[in-house]
Amino acid sequence: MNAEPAVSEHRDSGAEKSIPKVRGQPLVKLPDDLYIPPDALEVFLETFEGPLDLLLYLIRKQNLDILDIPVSKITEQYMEYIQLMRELKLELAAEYLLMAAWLAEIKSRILLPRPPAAEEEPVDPRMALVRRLQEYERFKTAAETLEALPRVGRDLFLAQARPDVARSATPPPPPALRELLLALREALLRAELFARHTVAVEPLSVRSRMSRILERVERGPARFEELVDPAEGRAGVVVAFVALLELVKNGLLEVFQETAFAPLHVDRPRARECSPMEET
Amino acid sequence: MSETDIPPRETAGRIENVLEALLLAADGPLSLDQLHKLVGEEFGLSRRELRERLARLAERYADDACELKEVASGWRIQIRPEYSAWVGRLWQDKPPRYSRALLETLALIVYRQPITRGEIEDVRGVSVSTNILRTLLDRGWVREVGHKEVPGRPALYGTTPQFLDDFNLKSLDQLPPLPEVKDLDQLEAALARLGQGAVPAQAAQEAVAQESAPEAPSAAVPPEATLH
Amino acid sequence: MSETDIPPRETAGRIENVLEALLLAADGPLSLDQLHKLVGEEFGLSRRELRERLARLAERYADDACELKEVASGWRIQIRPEYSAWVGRLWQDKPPRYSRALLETLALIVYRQPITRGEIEDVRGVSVSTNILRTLLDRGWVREVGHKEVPGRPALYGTTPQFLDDFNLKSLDQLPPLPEVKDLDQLEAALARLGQGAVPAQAAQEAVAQESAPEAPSAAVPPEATLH
Repeated sequence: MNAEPAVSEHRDSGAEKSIPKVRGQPLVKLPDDLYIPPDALEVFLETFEGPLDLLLYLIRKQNLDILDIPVSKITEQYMEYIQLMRELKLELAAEYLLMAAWLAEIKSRILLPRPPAAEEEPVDPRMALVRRLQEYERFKTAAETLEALPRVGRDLFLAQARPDVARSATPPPPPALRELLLALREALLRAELFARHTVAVEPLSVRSRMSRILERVERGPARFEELVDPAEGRAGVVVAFVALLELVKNGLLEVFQETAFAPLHVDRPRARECSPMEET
Repeated sequence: MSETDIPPRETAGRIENVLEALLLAADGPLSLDQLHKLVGEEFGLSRRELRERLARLAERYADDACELKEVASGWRIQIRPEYSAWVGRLWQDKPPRYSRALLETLALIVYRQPITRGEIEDVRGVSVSTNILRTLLDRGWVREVGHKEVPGRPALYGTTPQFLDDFNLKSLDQLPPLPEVKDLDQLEAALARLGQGAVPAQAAQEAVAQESAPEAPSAAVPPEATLH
Repeated sequence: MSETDIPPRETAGRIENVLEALLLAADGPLSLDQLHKLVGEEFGLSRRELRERLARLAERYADDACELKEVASGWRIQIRPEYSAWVGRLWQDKPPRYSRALLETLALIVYRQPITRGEIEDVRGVSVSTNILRTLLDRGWVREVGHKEVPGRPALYGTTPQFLDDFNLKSLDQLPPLPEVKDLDQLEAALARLGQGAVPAQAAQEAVAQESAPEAPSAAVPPEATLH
């Protein structure tokens, strides 16, 4: 439970202002039961699947049964979290605020003496909260059960074989390019690839040349000249060169030279424990 | 060469081999119907006899790395789980991991189908991101099964046979039931503690009545519907 | 099925089962090197001993619909030729269509080659079925161009000249760059430039299909593939 670094980091980062404050008091210590990865406060909100999840956590944290929620106490703790998040200017989903409002309402209704005339509304306001928490918890558990089930592709693999030559099966005609590109479009839009990669100007010939070079090198080291054919003209040489650089950058190839002015060789990189380049 | 001119006597083991060949070559499970269409007539087998052949084929796999398994959309041959770790080595890349948000959403669709996005959000207490639903739809685990006749006609979601296949299940009944809610007595006792005795039993009963409807996941979805 | 004279009985059968599991789950043939890397050390097997195991596994298939065969790039388990006619029936009924999953996988290989299966899965957000890669490899559109030097040495895939032929392209450069793919109008314009507007170049495709029929190990896409 070492939450100190997160806070001191803020202190280091400059002005007094950046020290989080809760109810006007500078926050020097995070709430005791607040588990936050030391240097990643932002992760906090992602740790919880919403206000119900956070509430469940607070309740479990004190070994309480949902049915025994001490609403006032839980509400206070919940508010502390919310306040903290706001002070740290973390983006807070509206649902958390909504829950805060609801908790406050429940709390006030419990604390306020019930007017004798209000016969119509005798239901304990906590009941609705308890029910929602219970309901949510059931599905939280069910989700864990699903995750634990063996799953094809992760824990289960299909056995598959095909004939060497399927004589009777005529292959279907290739799909139209249009179909292919529309499929790509979907995949890319889904992955928001455009946002993350700047591949706009990369000519595709570089990509296919990368494949060809790799294939050649897979058979053994190659001399640099082998991979760059002057007959292809200036553009061809540039493409080959860019492809080589890209492969080296991605850790797929290594270029080496025995001695100065010796011919350049290109080979597969020596296997390493772990590639420094995971990114494509 | 040709299957047809082999006398019926010798075909016994052969039928199972044909079934094996079909199952191994297919991309996914083959239903009894499909298998019957493919080989039933040729070998003069009824559906019931075909089932027996499949059982015999399954026995043949007793000592093998594979097993013949029936899942929602039919039969398939799969690697036995005890060899999965070895097979996993073939691909260094880890299979996609799903977020808790996605799994909770899936659980709600599984156990409460048909269900709208809004209803999922009500239970989870947070909004369901479009990406989660899209992933579930893309993965083929979930699909729209209709629209709720309320203003806005929100889509209703249900699970697919593909979901069952991928989770190695034949039907939704094989899933464990949802965890129970506390029963009436407990709830009343709790209410008494909570409400300083001010809570009428009626409210408690209502609460319980709503929760205690039988809640095995319901297979509301005919398998054919996935073929579009 | 049963082996006679293998010293440590249980391990012996187990090794062969592990080999069987790997071969049945792999996308393509596995070389002796790959197999040795996958299981050699664990079981303390030399390459030569591994070869013996493979021979023994091959014997086990004597009466099966499959056979263990050594081809140029390694070992694979394949359906025996005498059953291929049956397998062909799987794909006869419905005119096979390429599934979206297959098309997306192919498109990603085209644009992001050399790319690993895992990287494809990262973009698609779902796992790539073994058979999709097999179909692409069988169809001759895609091939292994190397291995990524990270643990597990996953295969890197790239496109082939056959892909260009079949899609009526002279070079990949003719394809629109990614930003144009994203914009539907620009995509249409690019397709029009290529003479691949709304109507596919049917004649060219048929010619290619016929040409490649005799020797291409042509596995059609079974109808199930369209479900994904």
